[in-house]
Amino acid sequence: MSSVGARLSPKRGQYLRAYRFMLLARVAEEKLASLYRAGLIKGGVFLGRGQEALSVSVGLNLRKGDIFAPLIRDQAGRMAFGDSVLDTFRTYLGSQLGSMRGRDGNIHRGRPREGYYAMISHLGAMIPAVAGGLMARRFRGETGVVGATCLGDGGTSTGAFHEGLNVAAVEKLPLVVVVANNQYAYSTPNDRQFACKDLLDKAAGYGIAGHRADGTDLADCLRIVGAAIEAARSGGGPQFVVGDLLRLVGHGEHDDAGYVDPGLKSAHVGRDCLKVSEEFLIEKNWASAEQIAGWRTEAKREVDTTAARVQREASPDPAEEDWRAVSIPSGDLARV
Amino acid sequence: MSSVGARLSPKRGQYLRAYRFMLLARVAEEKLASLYRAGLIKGGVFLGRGQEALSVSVGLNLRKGDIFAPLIRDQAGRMAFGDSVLDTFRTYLGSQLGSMRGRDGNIHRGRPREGYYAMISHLGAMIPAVAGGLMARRFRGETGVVGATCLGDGGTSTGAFHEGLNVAAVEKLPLVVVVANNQYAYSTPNDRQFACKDLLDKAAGYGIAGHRADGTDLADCLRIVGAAIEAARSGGGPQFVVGDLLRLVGHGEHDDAGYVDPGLKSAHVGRDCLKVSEEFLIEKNWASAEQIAGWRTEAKREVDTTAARVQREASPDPAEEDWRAVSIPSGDLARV
Amino acid sequence: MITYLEAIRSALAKLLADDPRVFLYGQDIGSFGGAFKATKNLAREFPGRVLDSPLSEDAIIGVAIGAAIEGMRPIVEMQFADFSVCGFNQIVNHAATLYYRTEVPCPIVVRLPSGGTPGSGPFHSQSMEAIYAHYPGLVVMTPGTVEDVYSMLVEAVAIDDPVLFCEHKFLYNHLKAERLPDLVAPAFKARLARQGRDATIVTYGAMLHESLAAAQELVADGYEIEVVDLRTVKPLDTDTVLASVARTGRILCVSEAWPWGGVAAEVVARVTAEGFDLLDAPPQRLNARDTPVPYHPDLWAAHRPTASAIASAMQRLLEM
Amino acid sequence: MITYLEAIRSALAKLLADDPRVFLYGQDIGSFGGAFKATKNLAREFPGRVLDSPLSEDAIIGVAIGAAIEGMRPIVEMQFADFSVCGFNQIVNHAATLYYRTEVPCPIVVRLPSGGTPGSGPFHSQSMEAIYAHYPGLVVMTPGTVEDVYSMLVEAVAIDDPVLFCEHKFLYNHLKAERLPDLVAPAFKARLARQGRDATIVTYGAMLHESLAAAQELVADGYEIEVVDLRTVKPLDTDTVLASVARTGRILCVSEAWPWGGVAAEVVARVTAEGFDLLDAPPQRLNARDTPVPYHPDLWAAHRPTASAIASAMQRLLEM
Ligand SMILES: Cc1ncc(C[n+]2csc(CCOP(=O)(O)OP(=O)(O)O)c2C)c(N)n1
Ligand SMILES: Cc1ncc(C[n+]2csc(CCOP(=O)(O)OP(=O)(O)O)c2C)c(N)n1
Ligand SMILES: [Mg+2]
Ligand SMILES: [Mg+2]
Repeated sequence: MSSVGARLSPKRGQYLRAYRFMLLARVAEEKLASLYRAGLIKGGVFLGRGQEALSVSVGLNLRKGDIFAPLIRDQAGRMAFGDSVLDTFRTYLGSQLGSMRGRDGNIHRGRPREGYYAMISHLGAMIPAVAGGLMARRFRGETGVVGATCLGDGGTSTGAFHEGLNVAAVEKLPLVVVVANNQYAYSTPNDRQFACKDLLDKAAGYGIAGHRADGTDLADCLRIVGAAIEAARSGGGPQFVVGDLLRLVGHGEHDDAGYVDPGLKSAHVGRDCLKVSEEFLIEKNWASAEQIAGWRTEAKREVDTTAARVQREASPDPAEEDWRAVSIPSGDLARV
Repeated sequence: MSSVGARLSPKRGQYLRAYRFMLLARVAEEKLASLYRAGLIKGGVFLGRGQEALSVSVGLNLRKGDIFAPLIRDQAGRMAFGDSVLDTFRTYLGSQLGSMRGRDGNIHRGRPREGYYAMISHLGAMIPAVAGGLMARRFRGETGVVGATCLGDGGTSTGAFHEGLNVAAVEKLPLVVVVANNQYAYSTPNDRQFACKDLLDKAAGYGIAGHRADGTDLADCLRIVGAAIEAARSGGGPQFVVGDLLRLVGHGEHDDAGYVDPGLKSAHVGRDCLKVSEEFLIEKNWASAEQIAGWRTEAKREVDTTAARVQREASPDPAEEDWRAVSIPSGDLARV
Repeated sequence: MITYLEAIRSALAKLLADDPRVFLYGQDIGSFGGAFKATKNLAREFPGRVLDSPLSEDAIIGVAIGAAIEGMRPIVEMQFADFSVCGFNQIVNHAATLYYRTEVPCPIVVRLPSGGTPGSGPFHSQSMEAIYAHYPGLVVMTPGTVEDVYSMLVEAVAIDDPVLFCEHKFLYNHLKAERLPDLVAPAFKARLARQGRDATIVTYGAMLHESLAAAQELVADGYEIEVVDLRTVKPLDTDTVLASVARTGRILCVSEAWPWGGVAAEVVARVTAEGFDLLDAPPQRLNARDTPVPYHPDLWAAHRPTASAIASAMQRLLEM
Repeated sequence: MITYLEAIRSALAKLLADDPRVFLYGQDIGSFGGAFKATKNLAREFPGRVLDSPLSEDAIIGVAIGAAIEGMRPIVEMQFADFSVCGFNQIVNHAATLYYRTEVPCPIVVRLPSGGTPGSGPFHSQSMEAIYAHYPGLVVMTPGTVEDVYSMLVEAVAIDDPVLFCEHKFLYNHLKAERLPDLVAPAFKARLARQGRDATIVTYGAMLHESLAAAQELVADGYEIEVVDLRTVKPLDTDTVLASVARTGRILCVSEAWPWGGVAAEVVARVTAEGFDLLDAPPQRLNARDTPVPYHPDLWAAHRPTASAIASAMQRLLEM
């Protein structure tokens, strides 16, 4: 399928923008990994290495005013939707100045007011929430809005996925659910996760459209995800996209992923989408190896300065916390 | 499809046994309804009128040693699996002597030790439980065992349904899930419940076999459900059966079902499976109108005497209750 | 006369009429009007704003959360409180944490038809207020009067935080009032339901009426029992409780929920920590039995606190 | 030296070896050995009895319940306690009610990797013991020592009722013991972890160690603080707590769970109802703050009770 993607040549500008976000995400994640190894990030670091092409295609095809609920491995898509290197590092490092102010961290970040929902850990849970956001837009008469959310192969086994997708289908909402089938849920391979021949077989069960993308091929991802988002935007109801790829890193940085089948690594699905896109750029003469190297240096500079800057920022001060989980003015509650 | 069912003629003996259970269930439920109207049954009464053919086909095709987790509208299937008129009335009337001893009631009854699981209200919840029961049998090396459970169209929207069916598919368990699509979930019509063209479209999403039965035609139900159970028994993995029919009564006896589309009542799906089977018996000369009338009188006599007997039985005495939800000997817990 | 149930419907109608951000979502609440008819006619009166949902509690709550993020004021109905456990994750992990995590509030109201009625059994009788109150970020209201169920539901929608609205099924049609209130106490203040002198009963919901009946019974023995209606169990108005205990020196907490970690436990723990010196006798609790709610009406009546059970518990407390 | 985590693995190995009815089911517990390696090597040592599940908590618990009905002794692992809410309905409505409703017990063990660790945040840090303890029909164990986590897990499988086994992640690798116990106290008895005279701290889990450290701190001020380790919070061994309060007259309950209706509330409510006259000062509670568990290690450290926070709470209690 990637060949197809390659044949119908993608738009140069979009492809280049997408590549730059992929590169920035890759470089940022490499930095996060090193900070984790250095013990500077507590908890965990969860990377999207190898999944940038699919992820960026979601963020890039969405517009301002759309809703995006990214998941664990969407650094590239988040950035394409407007998230910054700065807030990424602030959130991972728990900075008071980050969008989560140290109260939540790593991938659990967002700015809901800007349509950028902050995931909770419980997989599948964001699907009905995005559906609800889209229902709100419809109540307000807004049209042409799309809501997209990402999930992994394991996430498709949750009740939340099923209920959320079904509700969206019944309401015919412009929801796009993109499943990154990276072959494993943590250590669990597809054959212990589901028994359908193909995850796309699930679409018919909800009465929604299904699309397959080659997750290792940026051109194909841009085209397929773009088409799905366009279909949702133009009233086609929920769209279900499955991208096949391989997680080229551990589940988290604590995990050496020793369980990954070597056969998959050497297979088409195991290709590094970043490398593939670089070869494509060069083959197309859209960029030279030197330019690409320059972009990487640029990205590295931005990431390193940002990381350094955030490490100098003050941690949240417990004494300054109001320790209140409700927004009700304290006055209204003698004691909670 | 019913015509097909009628063409391949069913086995006379099985058909007659099935009919007698349907009749007994129908008569028993009519009595339950009158006791409810008389204020003798508190809470609610939930009937399977119009669903007897599909339900009985499940109970009748199961064997001793199989597992059955019936649901709301399975009086006929319960009786075919071994439940009695006596325990039905004892449970509805909360008799101390019933299987639930007045602690639970109406359709929430069973004898788990005998493979007859007692449903909890939360729809979909019995599916993974039956799957677990089947895993236990497999651990013990028992083969040729089948587990069956019933559900409604609304129940397919629950996360429990999705997770349970998926787990059973991954484990390739001999589970048969029979969905009685009676067109409504309480008052909610199919088109507010799901958007797939056909509930059978869900089977492929789990990688399991799907079967359709005409829920108004006993012959078709016996054949299709029988084939599904046989397929599971012989190692075919989970089987998904959808029977189309109409609930010919309110959701509960409190409900006049005014919301039911008259068009459906007059359509094929709105046929009363009991009447249809009686016509079939007569057409086949397997029974005369007189015999059938006689069977009904017999059934009525059994039901009335049983109801009278149970009404004379003592209610549970609160003073006799130990009020303990755990089985740990009280001695072991100074105070719980 | 207006019933507790009609008061809920009136509040919903008023909310839909006054606030375009409000919509209702839940099973069978549209043209059917809901399992208890709390939304009767509302789908017709407010076209497109009273929506039937699939049989999917997790999605129902999730949808409400997303809509709230976008500025709506969703009111969702669980057909029975007992089924809210199927949407539990969305309530306690998504709605309850949103404001703390993102500064974006989550103004949803989850209506929970709660509590026992004869013959309802283990899965249609539960009182879940203690479960939800344990979680930070949630407001849990337990109105026990017609006036309160109306005014507190209106206030619940005004509040920016997720509100679990525990309306008691036993009161739906039994409880009647002359008319709807115009002036009402704020939802977070407990109310002195009966003045007394010898001891205080702290309670809420359907138990308010059992407690008032018990207090009345005890008049014959010459006792004047004060009754405090908590109205909202989280936040919990400890001050009003302490003020009553300061007058009476004795406290019995009555709740229909299960004992372990219930409302009564929380009230006793607060009163002893903050009002120890006010106490002339050990504070007592009376809850439902620690078993599932039984089906048979006789077992059910013995499972929950009743006026006479409350009266005898109070007798014992008064003799301490 | 054996760690708390290794003790869990040893108990699981012993159970698999001794009892053919035992099997393990959960996410990534097979060849991978589990997110925390509690089942490391067990899939190899016990082929076909340590099964990876799909990402489906509701189904995982449901499967365990069905297997238990058929006579097995399933032990399921939730990857984190926080995710057990996705199987909540099966736990509280199916497993917990089965014995009461049908007389058929439901001997499942649900392992809940519980409690906070630095940087784990709102969804990988929760302490859910109070939530499960509120429900009738469940046993809730909260082992705080290497010996207990081993012997109580073995006992949990022997018990015919559903057991929520709250193992504390903070102790997994920090806590070490010389060897596994042979003789152990029954799971339902609280333990006097430290003898004292001036006041009692009642606690469990990771807070046991913070409390012991606090008690040690207070020695400098000449105080002898008694520490009671509840070990199991439901059933709750009130007698042992009362016996200690009888000696000291003062009680502080310390829990990492949220305050409202938590273990501390239940303990205080019992002690005041049953041991009022033993008290020389108002019983106090110290819990985590009533907000989600924050991500940043500094916020986390201020959110949960620590040795120094416990020591100062005790100082205040001692001065009352
Ligand atoms: C409901 C729930 N259960 C368990 C977890 C723990 N968990 C976090 S990520 C993960 C694996 C997810 O696999 P997949 O959905 O394929 O996404 P991937 O990590 O492969 O991108 C698990 C089990 C969770 N987050 N939510
Ligand atoms: C999880 C859950 N939510 C809500 C209910 C309340 N309820 C009981 S039956 C019912 C309708 C069920 O419809 P369907 O599954 O089609 O079965 P039918 O009643 O039509 O046989 C509902 C909503 C429930 N039992 N479980
Ligand atoms: Mg995956
Ligand atoms: Mg139906």
